[in-house]
Amino acid sequence: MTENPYLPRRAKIESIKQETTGERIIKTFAVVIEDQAYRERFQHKPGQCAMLGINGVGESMISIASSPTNKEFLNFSVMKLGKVTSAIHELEAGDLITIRGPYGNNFPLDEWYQKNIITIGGGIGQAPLRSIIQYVLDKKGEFGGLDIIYGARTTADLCYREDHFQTEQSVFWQRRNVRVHLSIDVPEAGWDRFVGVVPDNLLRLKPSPENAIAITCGPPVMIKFVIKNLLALGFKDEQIYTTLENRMKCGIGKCGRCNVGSFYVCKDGPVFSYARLKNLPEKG
Amino acid sequence: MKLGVYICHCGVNIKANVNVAKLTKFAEQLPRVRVARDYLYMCSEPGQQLIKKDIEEHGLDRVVVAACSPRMHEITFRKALRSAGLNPHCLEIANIREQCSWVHEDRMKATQKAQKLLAAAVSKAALLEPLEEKEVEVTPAALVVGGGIAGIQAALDIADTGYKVYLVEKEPSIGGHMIQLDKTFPTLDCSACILTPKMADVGNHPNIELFSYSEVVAVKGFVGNFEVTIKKKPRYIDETKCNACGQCAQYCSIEVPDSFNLNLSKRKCIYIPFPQSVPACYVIDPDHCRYLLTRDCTQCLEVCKQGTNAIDFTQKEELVEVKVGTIVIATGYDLFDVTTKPEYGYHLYDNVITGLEFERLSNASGPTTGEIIINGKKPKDVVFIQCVGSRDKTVGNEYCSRVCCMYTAKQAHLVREKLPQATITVFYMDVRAFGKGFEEFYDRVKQEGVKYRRGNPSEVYRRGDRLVVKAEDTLQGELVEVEADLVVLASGIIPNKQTAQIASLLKLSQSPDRFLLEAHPKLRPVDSASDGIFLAGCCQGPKDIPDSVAQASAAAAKSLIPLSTGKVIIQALTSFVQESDCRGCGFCVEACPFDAIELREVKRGRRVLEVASVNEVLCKGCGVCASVCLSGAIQQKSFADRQILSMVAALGEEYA
Amino acid sequence: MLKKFDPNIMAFLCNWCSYAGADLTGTSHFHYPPNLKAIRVMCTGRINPLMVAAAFRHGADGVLISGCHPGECHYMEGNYLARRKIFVFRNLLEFVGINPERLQMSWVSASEGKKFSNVVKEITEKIKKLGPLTTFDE
Amino acid sequence: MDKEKLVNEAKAVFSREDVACLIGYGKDSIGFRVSPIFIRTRDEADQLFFSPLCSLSLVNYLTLEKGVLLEGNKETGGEKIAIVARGCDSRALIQLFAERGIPREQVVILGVPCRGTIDLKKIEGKFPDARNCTEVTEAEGMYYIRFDNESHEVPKEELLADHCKHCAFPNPLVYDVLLEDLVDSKGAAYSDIEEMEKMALEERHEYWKDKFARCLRCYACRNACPLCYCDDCILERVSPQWVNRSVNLSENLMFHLARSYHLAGRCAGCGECERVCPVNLPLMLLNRKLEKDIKNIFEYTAGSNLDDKPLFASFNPKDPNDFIF
Amino acid sequence: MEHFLLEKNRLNEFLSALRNYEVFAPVRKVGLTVFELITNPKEAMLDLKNQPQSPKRVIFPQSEILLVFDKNNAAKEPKGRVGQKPQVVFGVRPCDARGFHMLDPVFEREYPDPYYLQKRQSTLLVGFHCSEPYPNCFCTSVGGNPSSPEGLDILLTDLGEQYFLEVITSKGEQVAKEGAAVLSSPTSQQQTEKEKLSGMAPQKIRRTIDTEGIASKIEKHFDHSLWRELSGKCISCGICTYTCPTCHCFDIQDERVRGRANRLRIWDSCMFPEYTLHASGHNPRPTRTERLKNRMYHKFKQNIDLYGVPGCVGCGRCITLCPENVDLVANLKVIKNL
Repeated sequence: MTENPYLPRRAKIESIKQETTGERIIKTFAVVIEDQAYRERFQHKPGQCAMLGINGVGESMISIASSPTNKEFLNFSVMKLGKVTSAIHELEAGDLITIRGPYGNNFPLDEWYQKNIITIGGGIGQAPLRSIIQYVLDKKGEFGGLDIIYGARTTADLCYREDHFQTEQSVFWQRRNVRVHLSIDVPEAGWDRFVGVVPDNLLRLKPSPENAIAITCGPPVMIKFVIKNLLALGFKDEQIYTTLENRMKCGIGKCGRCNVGSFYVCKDGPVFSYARLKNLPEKG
Repeated sequence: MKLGVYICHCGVNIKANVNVAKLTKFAEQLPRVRVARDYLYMCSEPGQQLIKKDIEEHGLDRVVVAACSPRMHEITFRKALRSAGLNPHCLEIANIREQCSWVHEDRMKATQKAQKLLAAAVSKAALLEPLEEKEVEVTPAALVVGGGIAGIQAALDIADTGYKVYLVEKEPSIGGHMIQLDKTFPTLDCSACILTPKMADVGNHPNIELFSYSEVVAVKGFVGNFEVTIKKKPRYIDETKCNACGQCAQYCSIEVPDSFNLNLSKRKCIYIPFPQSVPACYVIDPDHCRYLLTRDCTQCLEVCKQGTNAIDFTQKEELVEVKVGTIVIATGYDLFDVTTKPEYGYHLYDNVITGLEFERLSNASGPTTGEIIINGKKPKDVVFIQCVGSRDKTVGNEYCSRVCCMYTAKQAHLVREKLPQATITVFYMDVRAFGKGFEEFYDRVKQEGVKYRRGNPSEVYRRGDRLVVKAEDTLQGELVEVEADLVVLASGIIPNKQTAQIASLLKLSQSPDRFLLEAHPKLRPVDSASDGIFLAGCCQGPKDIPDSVAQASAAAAKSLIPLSTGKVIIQALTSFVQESDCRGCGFCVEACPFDAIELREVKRGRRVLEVASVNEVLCKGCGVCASVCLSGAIQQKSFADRQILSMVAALGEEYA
Repeated sequence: MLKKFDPNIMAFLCNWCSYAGADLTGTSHFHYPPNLKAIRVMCTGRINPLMVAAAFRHGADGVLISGCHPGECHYMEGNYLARRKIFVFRNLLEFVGINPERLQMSWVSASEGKKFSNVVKEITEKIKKLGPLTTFDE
Repeated sequence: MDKEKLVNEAKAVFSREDVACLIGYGKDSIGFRVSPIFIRTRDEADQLFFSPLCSLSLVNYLTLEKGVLLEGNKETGGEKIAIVARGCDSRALIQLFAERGIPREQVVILGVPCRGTIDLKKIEGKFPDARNCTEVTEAEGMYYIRFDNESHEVPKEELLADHCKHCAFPNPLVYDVLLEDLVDSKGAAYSDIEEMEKMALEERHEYWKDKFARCLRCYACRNACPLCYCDDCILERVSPQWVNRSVNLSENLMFHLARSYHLAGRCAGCGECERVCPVNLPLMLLNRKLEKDIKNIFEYTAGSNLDDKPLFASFNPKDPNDFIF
Repeated sequence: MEHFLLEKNRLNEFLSALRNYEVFAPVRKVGLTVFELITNPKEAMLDLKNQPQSPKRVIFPQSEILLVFDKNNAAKEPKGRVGQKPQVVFGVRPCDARGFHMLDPVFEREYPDPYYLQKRQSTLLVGFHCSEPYPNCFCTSVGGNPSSPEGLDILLTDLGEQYFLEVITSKGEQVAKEGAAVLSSPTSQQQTEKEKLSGMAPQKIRRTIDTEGIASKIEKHFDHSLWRELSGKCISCGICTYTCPTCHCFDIQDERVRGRANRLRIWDSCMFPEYTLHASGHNPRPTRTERLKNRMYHKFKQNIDLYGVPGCVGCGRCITLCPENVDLVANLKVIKNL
């Protein structure tokens, strides 16, 4: 008989980092799959997700926030929202969690050789982008420039703050055309970077569409305006990518609920080029 | 989430019947538990230290103590948590002593039960939320409602401590019923003589603002921050000018029954209730004054113009707002209406009088200057009937009025003193002489030749020019008829007729006897169920003078607590509303015994909806609201549905 | 071998009267069967009959709700409100064929330690006679 | 009922009041079926009709989707909803008004005195092949049924919906327009409940076990109920989880105990829960059992008086006490 | 495949002969016909007219344990899933048999679902030629036929005193072998009779809709205001989806009662608002309009995209059982005429 796709594997939480202290708390978990065979089989690509779970509580589909180039552990940034994510937030380093996956499609990195990458993220939406950012940084020779545009409501809501600040200030990365553009929605004392919503920051920065790929992820309304602005900046449909998020239960295209048009986000997504997305009847 | 579990041996109290070692092992494997320890006395200093150390070292988020009842040491352990930097409400106690080791003999079964109790506590603990105990500032002033002895005492005690007191009395003078009394039992001091100095103190006290001839008409707010509206009735006399010279009354041509003397005499239409009135200020009876009714008499006005010119017919009813932190209710009592017992003939015969009427009759300042004269004659045979309107189901008063036995004895004594030849008979059901010096006084009166006959008279009727009291003497077992020319009915005490009104004004409850209900009959006898409102004197139930004074001082002391600390702590176990779940049906508003919930408008999309909103200061944390909410929107902190359900689920599992 | 039926009884006790009364039972060392396990609530008025149903579903064979005597509620009327709800819910239980005796209510004051132990004994006996509640087994 | 009068009154409502939508009954295209229809303009009112086939209650549409209909008609700007309401519906409306589920002034009630309605399952069972132009009228205890050029007479008792048999409130208790003369009402009768009560406890247990085991938990009973209108039903929440998602006897029983308890002192007796049930659960027995007890013991009738305090937010010191130790 | 004849009065013997199987058949329970495991052939209710629920639940139960958690919360597959006795479902309507055909690719493709597939593979479907369709049947409009053997292993046709028994699959052949003792060969006359009945069957279907081009219409008019009108009556209950032979949506929940902790899958319904509700509170399908539209989209567009056929077998249950008369066929016609 074939393998039971619902059977999760145990993974150990190596470390936990609380990313945000705002209204919505986000923690990033570094986990390592216990079973060696499964660990080796678990080969993900940027953009993919996995089912994290706690036996007896439930499962939740979470984007993988680390790059496959990181062989030590997998990162998951989890926002405390429902029953399962709340329970995950209660866990401590050393605790066990369950995992199955990886699920879904991924960014077509092979097609992006030597292209300039622009990531445009908002809030927890930076999690799947972090996977590709780390990947591009690790394989810098394969890509052109990297512009990381990221914003949150307040500084307390910014994820991966230290990472971003470090990259921003690093002369090493500046020389290699890696730029970080952070923003917050409302002014705060001591913030000398952009204040305003992410789509506005994008318009201000005016990245060139030439030889570029723009990837955006964030709240639905942000994505909507980012795409609008990208098109206004001259990006073609095929140059724009986003990841969708729907409620999921099975992760394997059977339970039905995550469909967008005729696609299941869990298995046919979450990555959609705008060329594909714009033909879908529902847009979340 | 990291939990610590602490299991107490309580010497041998728990250990003897519960396998503590097994319980500790069991605790270790419960979900989220990081540390589980047992100790000889968890409540001891080293025991608490154990908990504190773990909180600091392991970074525990929640603590479960399995020990004695939370009613014993919840506060102790909360303090320990607080001192270790953990919110004191992150504590759950499993009661394995009072409700386990002490009540079960089978050690194995007791241990099994302890496991369940512990598992339930652990599962609830994981869901506990840190709670804040909020504080509100207190207005440093008190309101005392009622200017009888209780109100006077409470007002003086509070004012003497240095706080502002607003004293509201509905009559033109303070003094209450006590000022009407002659002598007091059992010591026979003159009532007015001991009261008037206190009344004068009230009048002169810099911290007391007296609102006589006034009523409280509205109370808003809550403990620490009440807003009170007082209605001042017009006296038609300027209080600041009147020097009580009395000229006006001499010129006033209208005479009306004197209510202070229970209508046994007359007074003028412009009057001072009694000579020692406080404030010492005249008042015009608006129901009879010719000027006010028909404007055809200005006698008093004219004479006063020549003096202090205090009369002011332009006075209007006035509403005054005051802010206070606490309220003492001392609205006193009314007398039982003896006409509801027609068999005693009060309404037919002039020589059937009430106890209070006797007081005026016997009082040197009364209508007869203290001589006991009825219908122009000194009575030869006097009969007292006790328990008129008390302990009487037929009139709906099952309670004992507590003062009638003794005031009857006192009055019998006064009759004996003033009419040495008279025969005196007292009809009684039981003589309740329970107070200090009471029994001795009762003995003395009996020895003075007062005849006590046990029996409840059935009828008082006229035979010739005399009255006959008919009763069954239940000791002798015979029907007796006693002739009398004065019958005194020891009318009982009933709640002030305005009690229901006061209760609804202040959201207080009444007990079945219609007196105001105290928060707890034993432990909180002067508190009302509403925080910051205290009860003194007969509004809470029949009392004699010393009891009223004692309760008044107690109420004053209680009401001084928030005033002197300057803040009140709002207990943390209040209800709270998850607004997005609330459908605004108002069931909780209707169910709340404390009117602590109101509906508030919020916008949801295009619609303006109402949602419930809890006033945490008024909320007492009973959780009644949460149980009537259909959408689960209103919950009680630390007793939320999910927390209670988690305990239910844990108690339902079987543990090895 | 048939296991002897040892009923699981859950109780909801109000903090001020019945929980205190149960504590007094302990301090007085009156014994009662260990089948009953108490959950403390501030007032019986807090209890939603659905908690009773939940107790049955989670394995209770019987449920006791105990509070202050009428007129003695710490919160003035919580026990009256509880009584009405529990009365209706008992009727509902009976109507769907669950013996209403499985849901008991008592008034136990803080001073009635003896009464509490008697109530527990009596309810335990009753539930033992009724046998396990199997309706919610599935 | 006289269709013309209904239509004219409905049109008059549109002329008189600021109505965004009128919810009434319309004939469905097939068989005996009647559908709720939503009339938005005066002219559409011609589609309205009323007959003994109108067994469904329309009141739940007032609160559906957070009262979406109440948001008014963006085109016409109307703010009120008009609704055709029978006796039981009017009770539901009173209860809704009392619970502030919807403001009275936002509803225009076209009251219909009701002689009882037909159980669709019964009439479809009798005439499964009826397709077109079905029409049912009532006279003297008989239903006169016409369809596909056939006509039949059936005694009323055979087709009457069960909950209508015991109806004590055939006349609307609240209305703005009364569409017909009031009809006689019989007063409450609970013979069915009393029968059930006579059964042995075990017998009743078996009866309900069999029933509840069939429940699909489709939530139609809840969704059709005019008084189940929480945006987010607590019985579907996961924290606290009163009822698990599993569909089995235990969870189904939890669900139905909770559902009927939540309707105690609130159920208007419209019978929707029972009518919509795809597995024929006699849910009105539960509702009516509670209604009966509450009426007899607490002298309380849901949806009869706007000013009544909620049943469980009030008490009488003399409430039954003899079941308590 | 082979044809047999089964005397009606020997049907019970035939069923009894299937002792190696667990036999599911329609039984009458509390006024309702449902498919259940029978122990006595006499329990079977062969009234095909009254099946408000399809036999879907025999293979895809409404609640099914996926995983069992032990004391240490380790996940295990439930016992008894492997090595089950083979099952026979007796009395299946041809439309419902096609329903399984619709479910198969969902559970087979990409991530094969062992729970469904094991049961599916060990279950044999014995169907009946449907001679008396429901008033709301429209199977012929969605590629079905009242006498279609599609999805069945054995098809019976009622000839009055006998059943004409057609073996459709090799699985069916096995059953025919086990019951061979009570089977005989049909005469050619009976063969003709059977064919005549099959030929007549489609005419008995009274509701029809030409589904040609519906998919593109749904897509084209996805944002049309008409959807709002179509969904006005809907009360968001789960009747249409729970009685549908092709609906397969499910929820996965961990439940813990009395120490028993399981991960279950439980039917879910796209008609419920919670179905797509994000934990954040955002709901991509917040109203009945989006949900009803999605259901029709799924059945008549997505299913065609994914599997080449509409995800509907025309059994008509969703129409018959809808308490508010939301009529799929009528709605399709509205869309079609846009």
